[in-house]
Amino acid sequence: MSTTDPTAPRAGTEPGVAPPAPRPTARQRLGSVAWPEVAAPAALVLLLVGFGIADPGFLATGNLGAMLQAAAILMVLVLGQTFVVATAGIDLSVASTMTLSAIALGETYSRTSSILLAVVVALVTGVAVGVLNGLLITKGRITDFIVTLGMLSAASGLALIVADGKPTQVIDRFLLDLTVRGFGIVTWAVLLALVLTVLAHLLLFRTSFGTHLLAVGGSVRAARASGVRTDRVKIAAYALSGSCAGTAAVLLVGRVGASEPASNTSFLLNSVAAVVLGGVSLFGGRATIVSPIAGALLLTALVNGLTRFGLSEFYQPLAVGVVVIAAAFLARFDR
Amino acid sequence: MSTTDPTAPRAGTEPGVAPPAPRPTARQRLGSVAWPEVAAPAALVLLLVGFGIADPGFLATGNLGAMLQAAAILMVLVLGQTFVVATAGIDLSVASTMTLSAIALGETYSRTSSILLAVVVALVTGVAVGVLNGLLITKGRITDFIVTLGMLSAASGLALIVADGKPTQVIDRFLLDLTVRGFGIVTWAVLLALVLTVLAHLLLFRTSFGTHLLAVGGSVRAARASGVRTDRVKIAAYALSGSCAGTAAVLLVGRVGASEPASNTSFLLNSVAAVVLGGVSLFGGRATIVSPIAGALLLTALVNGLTRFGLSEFYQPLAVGVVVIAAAFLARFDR
Amino acid sequence: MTATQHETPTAAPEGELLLRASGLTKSYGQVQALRQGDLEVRAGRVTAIIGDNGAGKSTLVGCLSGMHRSDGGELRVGDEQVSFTGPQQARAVGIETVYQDLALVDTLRVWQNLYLGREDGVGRGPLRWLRRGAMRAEAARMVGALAVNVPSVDARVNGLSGGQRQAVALARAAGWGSRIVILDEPTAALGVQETAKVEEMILRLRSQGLGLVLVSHNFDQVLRVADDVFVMRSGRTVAHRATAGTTGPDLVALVTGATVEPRPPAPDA
Amino acid sequence: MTATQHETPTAAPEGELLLRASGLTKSYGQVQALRQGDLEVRAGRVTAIIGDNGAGKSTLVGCLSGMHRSDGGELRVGDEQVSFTGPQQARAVGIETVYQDLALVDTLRVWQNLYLGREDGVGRGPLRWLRRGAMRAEAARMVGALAVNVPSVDARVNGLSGGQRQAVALARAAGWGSRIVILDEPTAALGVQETAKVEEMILRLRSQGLGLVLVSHNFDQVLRVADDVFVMRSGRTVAHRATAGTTGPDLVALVTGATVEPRPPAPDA
Amino acid sequence: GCGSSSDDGGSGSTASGGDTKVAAVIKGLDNPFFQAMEQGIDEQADQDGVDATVQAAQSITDTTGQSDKLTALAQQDYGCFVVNPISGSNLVNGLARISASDTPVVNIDSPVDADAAEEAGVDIATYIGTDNTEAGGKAGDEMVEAVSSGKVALVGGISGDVTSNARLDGFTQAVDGKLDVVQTVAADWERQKALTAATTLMQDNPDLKGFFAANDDMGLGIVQAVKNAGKADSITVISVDGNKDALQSVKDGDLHATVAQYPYAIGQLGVQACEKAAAGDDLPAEIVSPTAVVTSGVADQALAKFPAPFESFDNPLD
Ligand SMILES: Nc1ncnc2c1ncn2[C@@H]1O[C@H](COP(=O)(O)OP(=O)(O)OP(=O)(O)O)[C@@H](O)[C@H]1O
Ligand SMILES: Nc1ncnc2c1ncn2[C@@H]1O[C@H](COP(=O)(O)OP(=O)(O)OP(=O)(O)O)[C@@H](O)[C@H]1O
Ligand SMILES: O[C@@H]1[C@H](O)[C@H](O)CO[C@H]1O
Ligand SMILES: [Mg+2]
Ligand SMILES: [Mg+2]
Repeated sequence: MSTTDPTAPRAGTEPGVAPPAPRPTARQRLGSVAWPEVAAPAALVLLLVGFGIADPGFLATGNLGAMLQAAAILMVLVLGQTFVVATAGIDLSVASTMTLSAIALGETYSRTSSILLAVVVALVTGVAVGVLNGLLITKGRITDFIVTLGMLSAASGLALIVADGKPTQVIDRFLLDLTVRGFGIVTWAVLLALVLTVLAHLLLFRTSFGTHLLAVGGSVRAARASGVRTDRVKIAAYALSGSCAGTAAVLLVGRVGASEPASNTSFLLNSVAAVVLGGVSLFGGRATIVSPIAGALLLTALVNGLTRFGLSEFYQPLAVGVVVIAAAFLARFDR
Repeated sequence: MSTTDPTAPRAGTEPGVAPPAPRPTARQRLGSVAWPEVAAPAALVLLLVGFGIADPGFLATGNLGAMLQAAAILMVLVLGQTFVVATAGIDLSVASTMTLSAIALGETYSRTSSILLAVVVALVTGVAVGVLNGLLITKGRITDFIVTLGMLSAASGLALIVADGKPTQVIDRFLLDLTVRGFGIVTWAVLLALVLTVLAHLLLFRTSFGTHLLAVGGSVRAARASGVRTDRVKIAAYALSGSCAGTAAVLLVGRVGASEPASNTSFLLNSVAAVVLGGVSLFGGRATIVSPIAGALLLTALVNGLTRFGLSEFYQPLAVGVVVIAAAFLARFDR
Repeated sequence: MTATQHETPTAAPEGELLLRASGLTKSYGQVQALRQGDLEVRAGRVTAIIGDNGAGKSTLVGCLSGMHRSDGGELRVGDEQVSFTGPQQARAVGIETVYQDLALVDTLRVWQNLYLGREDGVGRGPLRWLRRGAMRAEAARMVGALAVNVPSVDARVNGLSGGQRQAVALARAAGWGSRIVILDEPTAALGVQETAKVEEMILRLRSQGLGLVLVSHNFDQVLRVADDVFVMRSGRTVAHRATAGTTGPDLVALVTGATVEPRPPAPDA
Repeated sequence: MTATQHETPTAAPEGELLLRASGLTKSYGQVQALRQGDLEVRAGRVTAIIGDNGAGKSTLVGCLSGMHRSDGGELRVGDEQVSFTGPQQARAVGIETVYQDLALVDTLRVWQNLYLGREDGVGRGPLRWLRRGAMRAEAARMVGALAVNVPSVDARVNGLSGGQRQAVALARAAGWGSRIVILDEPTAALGVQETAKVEEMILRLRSQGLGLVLVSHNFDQVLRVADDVFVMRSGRTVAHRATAGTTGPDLVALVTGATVEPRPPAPDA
Repeated sequence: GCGSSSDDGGSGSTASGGDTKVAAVIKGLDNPFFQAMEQGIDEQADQDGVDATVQAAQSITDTTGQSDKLTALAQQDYGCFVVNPISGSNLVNGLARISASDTPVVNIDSPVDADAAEEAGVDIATYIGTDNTEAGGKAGDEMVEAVSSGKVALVGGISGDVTSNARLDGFTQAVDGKLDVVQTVAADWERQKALTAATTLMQDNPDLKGFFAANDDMGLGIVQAVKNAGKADSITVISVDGNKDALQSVKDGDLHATVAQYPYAIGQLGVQACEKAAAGDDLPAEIVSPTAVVTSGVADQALAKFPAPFESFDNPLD
């Protein structure tokens, strides 16, 4: 890398005083982009072009809007999952937490008719579940896998209990508008997902919290030795994931017009798949935000395209499985 | 540990010639049993006693038989999952593979009416999926998590395609008898699960393959340096998991009298939960067979007991989640 | 934080007592790793700790650096008695440590490692906005101040050689206005040239008035670099010597216990 | 396999050439780690490899032990030209290696580590039935033969000290009728007593007629223990010396390149 | 024109039914009920020479996935949509856009929630389906007739599923005061889970007289459990759907009865309604598709006619 930088000291000269570091050049930055992180965006572009040639309507603004709309919930969940995976953890409870938050929203709304309060309760519920996950993992010293697996079950059980097993209609202009109105094909929901994506990117790369998150994922010991409060950082990552689940719940209720205690397992698997397709190492320490989001869009566009082609629904899980493995093959880690 | 052994050299004496090693005494063996590995059996006993006191019918032979019967499929799947987790991998495709194998059985049976052939095809299907997983992981150098996640989707898609989405009745005396006849409460299916458990235990602890499996889980590098063919061992572990899925498929079809392209997600989550409850480290290298089996029985007995108590179905996922986390808390890893 | 602060460690008069540990104890579950940890660190001097594997050297170091919480004993830094609950607190009083395993985050860049845990940013708390340009420039200066050859502060640590990593860890420890720098076996895995360079750095820091602690199995190195040496055996500090007038065989005898030593360390030579 | 076989390594007449590597090359992607690896190993002699960090020592060792597949060059063991595709093959011709990181499986017991990859069992193939009693007894004898103090062959390796682990790795390498034992920095992390014990073991193996290869940064140790020394620089073997008559400063000069050396190694001193 | 479905030529309602393209979005895909529904749609479309595309959700809980599929199809030039929504409102957003472009929507099987539809401006041309509460009630009546008194247990689909709840409610109302409902469990529409649950319930209640299952798949699992327990003579099992396997089981005397809902007919009617709607014809607001209790006496007939209804009914669309 550095050898392309003319101002860097030549290897071998010694004892070389390191020069004042220049801002990295565009070429340097490009050179340091790792292939795993480009695989998902590249595959997404390939897919869009391929489907677009086969079926020009696929790229019509209307359909692009439909895809973005379909992707919004997954995008928000993927942001949270990315934070957790960056710390070398995993959140298997994202989808259940979303369900629980949706129920919290529905119950609050049906009792108070205040959509604002209902949204707040949904978000608080998500954060609370996330914090509980984080506490069990750090203070309880139980592996993330089993904590969030247990929470997957517990949260969906709680959702059933609170909802008494029944869906609640949430017919509210504000919520419905979220997923319908906006700026052309960019509905409010999509806009929210995009804004959160930008914020997540800035959080990860421009704040000290982001650096600490990556440090914890890279090496808990080293991070701790450097004065990072590793437990807090982990808890924060799960809390972020929980808040993303809460936000996704708001979009979900807006989209389906009701809060339902049914589990949304496919969101879990898709969120993990998108993160891994996005080249985020499951071993932690290396992450981007853009690539997992591209992974989420890839999965969504794939199903949209297959649906448009009228491919029997039976072939869709097969196609998704093959694409996930193929994309991971492109993005496979060096280690 | 060794300090309780009077024949071991005292620490500090040097240069001490190690004595001819005696067979470990019973006390030594007991002392070397790690707590994580005892947690699941202990929790199982507690649960049986607790439920038994509250509801004596719970421990009646009839109900014990029903529980064993209900647990048989999960037990077989758990054996495969244990092998994979012992190598520090994970098989997220077990349940889908079982579904695909069941469909393969049903289709073969409905075309040839040969139950023998159908069972063979089911087993071969399971092994084939396992080997494919193993090859993608080792030769394709893709993480196990993503390979088996993709396979989860692909195998269930394939099952749908092959079955054309429809269940097939498989009314065969032999298969039906598996889950009904046998020795009292121990039906043939249960007996098979128990025999496989014993075989798995012997395979893991009494053959060189078992040692190699644990070595690969402990350290791939060290195992390779010691001349272990690590890729082959990993592939074999996934193949074993696949063959367990195939065997479980036979029991499943026998149990419900039909092959169905249903997704069976709960078998996946339960198999992982049982393995982790059984104190098998997700980091690999340490495993037992008995404890994960106890974990599987624990999960089954829990649902049986809750159903008998007439606890609302809504409370069951919550109870399962809480028990999983609580048991993991008892069994939490030292590292 | 300004650039100048990093470059000028608070100089103390040579020989001033910076830290004194007495009777520190520490157990890991059943294992009593540290039974009686004594140490003195003085400004402008290199204090070595020697002892066989498992003697408790790294455990003692861990108690000083805040990584471990000692079970008992007394630790004074300057005039104050302290008790650390984490590495941040040790850092706050000017104690920096280069751990045996370096404790660098492989996946982060050099400048990120140098600033880890004390990022320079606008605002407060975990959400403060990183001043990346300033940090990169300053990081280059910190690394440069030790006259070591690190390719670029933008390189990820996992791309560096053993010697280069050691240099980054040292630059981090030295560059923060620290008063005491602890090094746990810094040259165990290094070649001749790299070792020489690290020893050079140690002496440079000493000349800046810092107190240095050096854990090492290499007695030649200890005699070459250190001013004082503390000897540990089975969790106890069993001897304290000035290196002047001490020979390699003396150290071997002390470490293996061939000579009986009065336990309370002799006053500063 | 019988117990006696393990204890009697195939003795070769002292000085007989056991292994010769010439011009080995090896790249990791872009990095050419080994450009010209030359080495000779003789029976009853200790051959040292020295060189700075990144000089290619471990890469050369990897090519000899079958861990790496060399890209080019020639490797002869005895009279045969060989080309290894894995560690099993190197073992099969009698080359055993103690890696820099020891390559022990922490979660397995001592006897399992000693037998890993060549378990003694009834039957054939991966399903052969372990003769655990026999292996445990024999393992105790293998460890005992090196006169090292390992608590019990039933202990898990993660419970052992650094020196004890080194002993297990050495016992494994020595106990298999091997002709050549390669040790990559075996004492880097060890204390004085442990180091002395490892050196003792090396000399004992030498006296049994084995050929030993010792990679070390400790030149005193090299001069103390080795008979021959090969010097590596930037992936090349740049010198070959007998230790007799060579001094520490000579080695430093060779390693740092202060002296220019004729490249093709001089014939055996 | 952003956001409207007319972007790539979805020019909505063409006049003649003949060249109308019909898109159908139905529920789960791993259930024979929907297989029969799909078959009905395809065969009716073939017969009438219209072009029909059927898409289904990935599972019976995949509310958003189903909605995504509808939205994807809404971007293409279909002249009419047939929908069988997973929940009352999950398709409302997509349907709102379709209604906005004046493309007719026919609702089959599970109803779109009326309030949600009105709020979003969704215009449903007609609803074709069965009353699930009534279907449960018919099962309840049959159960009372078969066992007259004693304990029965109920096995529902996924906890909280509307269809399941309606059937269980209907059953409970019908047997109220006559039979003793000891317990209700959820078996997620799965055969294996129903079998396990039924086994446990029989252990706990040795004097159980009957099981009602919310669909045939679960009913067949329970039949298996009853046979395993050797209680085929003393326990009566009734379920809902009228799938082929279930009819066969009734014929064999294993399953006591199934309340056939004729998904095939529902699918056919959906396509017919679509053609009429696209042609601008008026449609009744609601078309009740036939249901029938199939017991062993009529199982042969029902099997012979499968998937079509075995009793003739008045098709208001013919
Ligand atoms: N995390 C731990 N858990 C349990 N025991 C430990 C732990 N860390 C160290 N020990 C034990 O404490 C004792 C002292 O260890 P320590 O690491 O302080 O020794 P050391 O003098 O640094 O040795 P070395 O020269 O090998 O680095 C040893 O017996 C060691 O096995
Ligand atoms: N797996 C690898 N991938 C890429 N480069 C490697 C790898 N292993 C070693 N290298 C590089 O190859 C070169 C030689 O490394 P090697 O480990 O052989 O050196 P060494 O002489 O053993 O050094 P040391 O004394 O530090 O152990 C170094 O530049 C190193 O960075
Ligand atoms: O109506 C259908 C069928 O009865 C099916 O068996 C399950 O889902 C319901 O909605
Ligand atoms: Mg140490
Ligand atoms: Mg090396």
